[in-house]
Amino acid sequence: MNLEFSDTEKEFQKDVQSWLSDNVPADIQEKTQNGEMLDKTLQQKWEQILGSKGWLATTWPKQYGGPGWNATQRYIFDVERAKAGAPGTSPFGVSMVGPVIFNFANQEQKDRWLPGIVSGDTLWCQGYSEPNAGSDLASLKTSAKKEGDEYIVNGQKIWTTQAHWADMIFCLVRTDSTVKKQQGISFLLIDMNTPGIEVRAIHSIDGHHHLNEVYFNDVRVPVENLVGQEGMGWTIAKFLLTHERTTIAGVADTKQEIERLKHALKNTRSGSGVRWDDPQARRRVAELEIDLMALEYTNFRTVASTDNGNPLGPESSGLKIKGTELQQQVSQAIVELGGPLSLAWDNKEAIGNMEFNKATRRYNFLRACTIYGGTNEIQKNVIAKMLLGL
Amino acid sequence: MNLEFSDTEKEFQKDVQSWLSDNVPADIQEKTQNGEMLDKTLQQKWEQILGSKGWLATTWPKQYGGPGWNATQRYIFDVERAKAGAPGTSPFGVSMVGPVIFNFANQEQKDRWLPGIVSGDTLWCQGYSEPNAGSDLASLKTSAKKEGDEYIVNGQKIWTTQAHWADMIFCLVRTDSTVKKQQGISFLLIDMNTPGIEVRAIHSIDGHHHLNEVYFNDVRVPVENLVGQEGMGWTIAKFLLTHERTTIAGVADTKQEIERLKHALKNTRSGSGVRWDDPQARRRVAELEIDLMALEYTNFRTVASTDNGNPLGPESSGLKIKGTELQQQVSQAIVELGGPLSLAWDNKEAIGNMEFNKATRRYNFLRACTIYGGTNEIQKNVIAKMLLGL
Amino acid sequence: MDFNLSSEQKMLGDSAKRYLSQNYSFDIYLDQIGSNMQINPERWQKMLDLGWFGLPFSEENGGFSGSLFDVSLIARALGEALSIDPYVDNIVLPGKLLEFISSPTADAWLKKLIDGERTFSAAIYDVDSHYDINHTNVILEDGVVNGQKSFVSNVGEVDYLICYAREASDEQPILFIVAVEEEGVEYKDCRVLNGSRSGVVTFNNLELTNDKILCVGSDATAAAQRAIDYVTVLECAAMIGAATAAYEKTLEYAKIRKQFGTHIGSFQVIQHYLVDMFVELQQAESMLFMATDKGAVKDVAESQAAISSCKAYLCKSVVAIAQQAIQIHGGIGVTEELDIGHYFRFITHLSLIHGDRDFHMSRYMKRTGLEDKICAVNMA
Amino acid sequence: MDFNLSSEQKMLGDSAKRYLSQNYSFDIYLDQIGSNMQINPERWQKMLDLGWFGLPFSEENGGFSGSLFDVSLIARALGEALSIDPYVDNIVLPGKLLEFISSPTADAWLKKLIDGERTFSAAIYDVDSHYDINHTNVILEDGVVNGQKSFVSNVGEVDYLICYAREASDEQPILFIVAVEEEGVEYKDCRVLNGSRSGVVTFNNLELTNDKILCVGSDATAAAQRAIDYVTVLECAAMIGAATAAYEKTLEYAKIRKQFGTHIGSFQVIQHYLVDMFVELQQAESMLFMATDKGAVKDVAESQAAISSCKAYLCKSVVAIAQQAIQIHGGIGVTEELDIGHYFRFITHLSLIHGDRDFHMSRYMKRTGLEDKICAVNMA
Repeated sequence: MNLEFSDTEKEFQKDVQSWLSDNVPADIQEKTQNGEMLDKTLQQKWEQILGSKGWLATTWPKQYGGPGWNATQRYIFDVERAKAGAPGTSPFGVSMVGPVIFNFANQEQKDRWLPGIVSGDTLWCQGYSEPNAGSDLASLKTSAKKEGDEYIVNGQKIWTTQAHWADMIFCLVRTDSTVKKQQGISFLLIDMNTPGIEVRAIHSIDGHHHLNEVYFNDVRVPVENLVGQEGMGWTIAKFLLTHERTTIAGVADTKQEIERLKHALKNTRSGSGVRWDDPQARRRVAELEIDLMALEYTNFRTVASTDNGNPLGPESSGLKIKGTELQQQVSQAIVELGGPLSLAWDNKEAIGNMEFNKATRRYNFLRACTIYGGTNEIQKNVIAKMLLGL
Repeated sequence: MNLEFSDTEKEFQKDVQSWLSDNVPADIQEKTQNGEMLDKTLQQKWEQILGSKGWLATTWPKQYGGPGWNATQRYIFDVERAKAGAPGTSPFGVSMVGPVIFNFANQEQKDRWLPGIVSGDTLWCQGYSEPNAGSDLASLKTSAKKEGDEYIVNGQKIWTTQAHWADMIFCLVRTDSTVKKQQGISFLLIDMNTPGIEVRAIHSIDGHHHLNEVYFNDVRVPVENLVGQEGMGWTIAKFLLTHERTTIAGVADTKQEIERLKHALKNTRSGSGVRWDDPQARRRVAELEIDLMALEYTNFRTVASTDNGNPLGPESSGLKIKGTELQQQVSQAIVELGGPLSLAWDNKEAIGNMEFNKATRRYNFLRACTIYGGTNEIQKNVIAKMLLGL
Repeated sequence: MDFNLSSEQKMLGDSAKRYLSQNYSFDIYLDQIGSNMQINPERWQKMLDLGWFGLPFSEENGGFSGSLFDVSLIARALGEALSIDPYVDNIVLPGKLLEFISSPTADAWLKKLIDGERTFSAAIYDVDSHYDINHTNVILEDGVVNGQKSFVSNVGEVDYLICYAREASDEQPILFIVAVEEEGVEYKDCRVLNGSRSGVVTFNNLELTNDKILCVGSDATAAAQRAIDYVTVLECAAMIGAATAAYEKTLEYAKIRKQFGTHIGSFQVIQHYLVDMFVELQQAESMLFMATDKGAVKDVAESQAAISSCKAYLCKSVVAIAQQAIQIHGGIGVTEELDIGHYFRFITHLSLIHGDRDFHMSRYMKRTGLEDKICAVNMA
Repeated sequence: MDFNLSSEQKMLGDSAKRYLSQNYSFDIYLDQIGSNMQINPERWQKMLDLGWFGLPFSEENGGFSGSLFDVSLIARALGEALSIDPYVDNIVLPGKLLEFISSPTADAWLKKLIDGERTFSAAIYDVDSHYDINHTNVILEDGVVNGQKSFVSNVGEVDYLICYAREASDEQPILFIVAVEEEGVEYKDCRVLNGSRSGVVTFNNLELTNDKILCVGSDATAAAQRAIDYVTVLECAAMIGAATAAYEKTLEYAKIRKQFGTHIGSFQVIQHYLVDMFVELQQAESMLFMATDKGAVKDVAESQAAISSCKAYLCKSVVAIAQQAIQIHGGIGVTEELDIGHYFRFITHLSLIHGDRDFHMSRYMKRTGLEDKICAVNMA
């Protein structure tokens, strides 16, 4: 047992800190620290800055343009990134379709798609869920019919985050409806500019536009955009679900949120004192800090076992559940401890304290985090079956 | 809406208070207030005192020896009884087999069994659960085979509270194994002194003997001890489950427990002050008080609708769930707020404070309250089906 | 005890529901939260016609002497319909302030309110009051008012403000009334969580003639406190109304939404979630009954303990119901196109005005002796 | 970082488990809780032979310089086996007291402890200390001690007590050692929650020669505090061990117990209960790893924050796991004949000694600046 960072890791940490302090644009930093959402321009600007440094596709092997970091380094980078007031990056290219491409695609496909992801130039989105296939993903109906050297895609995807920003979408489509439902699914890359694609906005309860419906009406996709073979879609989807992601627990950003809460409590006048004077508020902060510590050390275990080349231990199975619950709890605490200041919704100037003013949108947004990527209930079903043998 | 007690009810309350202050024996009061368990002699003594006053079978109609109280009066009595440091009464005769007898039995049976219950002279126990029929009661296997004018009973009951005290047991037995499992069940009254009955103690984790296994080995029961017809057992069991019981939430005793906790906090030295000085302790008391208030007013709604002759409203469905959860929470709070004083188990003299010393046994005992009478999980299944239509 | 509604109360509740089903809808709500207009003249007139403006006030003042429970039926129906028409904020709160001030001047203003002649908003809190109404830096000195009030409901749409301030000389609290259009009064506003608008009002050398001062000293504090306590119960009623709707819609959804080839309501975990919501809703409703009753008693400690215990309870349980309603809906629950997410915002909003859980827990403790110190010397 | 055990640590853990599986059982436990004998000579000797007595102590003192994590492996194995052999209470706690006093006299006593020549118990708390070790009314005045200590583990079976008291003259804390058989020492004991025995010791004009005084002043407090902090981590390890066993037994039971014609583990609600327990156990275990590491650092604020956060977390999560283990077992879970209920008592016991959740939450806050006041004057 050795729970300290090594000297090399501490050195790495300093390098990251120093680079971040020079390279996070002020406008991006300000919005992130206030808990505001970035628009496409700013989000992509930040990803391209990381891309040109070679720090965007942090999980990728060097041969594909990754920095060659281990899980500890990625964790350190993530914590420092959050501390520096820099936003997270979109997972769809870097964490999802990228690994699929370098694990399942042919050389031509790799050459064609990977560089745009590594540089941050190509934005991706994920076409999985459908109106009647949410938790029950395998029931999806969007069809891809082969005609010559094209697939003709018809159907509808929903909950497609950033579809309105994306250049490309990776889709699960049904290429064969005569076999068992999991077996007829394929994995297809589709250019969002192809005729027949329509994107309709869904507004989230934080008042922002993150999500979309994507309609496919006789959309013609070249067969060379199929990854792997027909029918391999479900295998690829499962691969992605178990693909190592040491940031799934959201430790870095939750840590930053708690710091933000403490900062807000200390800097918000209340009567003749400040909100920090309220002992119940501080006790609540303490409880969140300790809950975070449990999550953080569980995450460390996952990070360490990844770096030691071990398979993921059982401790990692609950990271998404506990991580999302804690994100919600922290966010709820900020809103509730802000009291009336948290009621603000679209004020330009601070009412009392901008951190509290902005907290409510995030609180609303985060109701989704126990739902997307497989609801926490589905996660529990899977753990019960896979790990507990029930 | 009128949430006050009427003048008549307040008058009644005074009468009850006055009678209790004269009639609760000191030894019983002391043990009850310390949270200690009564032995059979003391428990029966108290029930006989109530019996001779006519206040034991409080839910019964006057014609069978009940006091003719309405639900509000019963509620008032129960609160005052707990306040006076008097114990609750055993439910098996009064609340269970009694109503079964006066609803389903013939005149001869009524004449034979009811007087002993009303007076507190006959002690009953309940033979429902079996080793492989816990939550799934209908799977019970104990058989009663008719031979002439007797049933020959064979099998085993378990979790039989007070079987070691009881004169009589009422049993669900299988009289027909050829029909659907609910249909072959009958309701039989059995004298505990019949040869072939063996009672084995089960010790509970509070260190006391409440529960038993009861073995039946060719036990001969006269056919006149069958209530209703053969095969009516399941109907009778369901009748009992839905039988009005306005004390199921345990409000009166939980209220008293919270008072006991406050008393203990105020009277236990801690450093240079008392435990009451701890603001977290008082906040916890406040939370429990408010939770109790919600339960109490929900109970009032049930009491009032009973007295108005209405069927039980939906609000009553959760009384057992919330009531037992709160009993456990209050008990856990006492143990935890007592700190090291709650570790005591068999001390005769007080260590710091006897109320805290005795709290742990009750805490242990009360782990059972979300299990017996149908686990809270079963309760939720039933509500989901019956009330929510799921 | 009797928890049954009288026939008048049943009529009142039914008529409120009927009015809302005919005159309000989720589409109207969506328009309303997108606009700057919260006081819709047509619906305002209908509420006036229904007698709602007079209901909370005594007959001597031209009202209908409705009980707190009666008025709670309106608030509950509004909550159930997800209506943010500011009946509580712009009728009941300023009206109760005026009624509790209880002076000929205040009564005259109240009459205008009840008759719908003039509209009002209450300016009670400073930006740094948190929930302590006693704290204000709006100061009257030499006949001139300076300072800033925050959280003033729909200030851009009302004629008058009733404002809580204090005198420079002796720190005495005062309540004064002023026209929004008056010189020396400036405001800006923004949209808040439930979709309504909240203003920050700045007094910049506002000249205050004596006839504008409605009340001075502890009477002013008492009037403000009583008015806030009164509307706190109504907010609890609105929370229950909203939670009832959210629960029922979720139950309905669980019966029709299919996943894995079956209704999600057939999964045991979802069943237990729904039972928990249902049982919790019953408990919360019991607390509301308690608060509408005990919240109206004369004894201040008793009424405040009742109201605070109810609000504290609901801030936990009803908020949890709203969260669970979203979770069971899944993706659709976090979109603006479905009402469930809006019920969640509506409930969250109510949980944060006029005292949150911590504030009311603490006030409950103060009013019930749970803050009283023990004299250790007395111990054996 | 590396959470892997070294090969020595694996050996240590495995040997502890092997020893316990061969020498301890639920039946032995049941005998032990029914008897007055908690220190079983045969097992005591075996633990000595295994090197456990020396493990926590430095080589200079004749020990094996095991790390806090090493010792936690023993405590965890004991917890998993439901063993109440008082290794932590009667070896580690008094031993660490002596080691942290760090004087030739104390070292000499420690040697006797490590060699198994003499047995000890620590008398740290008064009946009204709650968890504040600084509070004591055991007073040394004119060479004579009077007063009463409580919660002294297995006092009836040990040779010596190490006692925390204070001097009458200058209120200075002291640690002294005294033979239980000495004149002026009386005790009575009772069974406590985990089945072991706890004593109340009364000093009645006990004459105390100077050689019995081990330590005076802030050093005495520091030694006592450090020893308690050390064993607090071991208790956390024992809680994790016990919770692991309770969880695993419950999972096993859910797979074989049939109701309604199927294993109860096939019900979704039971599945989610078990997943919650499992996930929570992983989190709690992570906190233990953290505390065994950070709890051993020099910086007192840092180590106490680490230890307190771990204990506070476990007092909530591990207790909940134990409660749920009973609930899933149903009736059989609340009987003395099955081990599940005993694991629950064992865990509850540990949650209440040397600081409960509130105590450790509060100490965590003190050590991490969450109690520091803000100077409002600094605000813009």
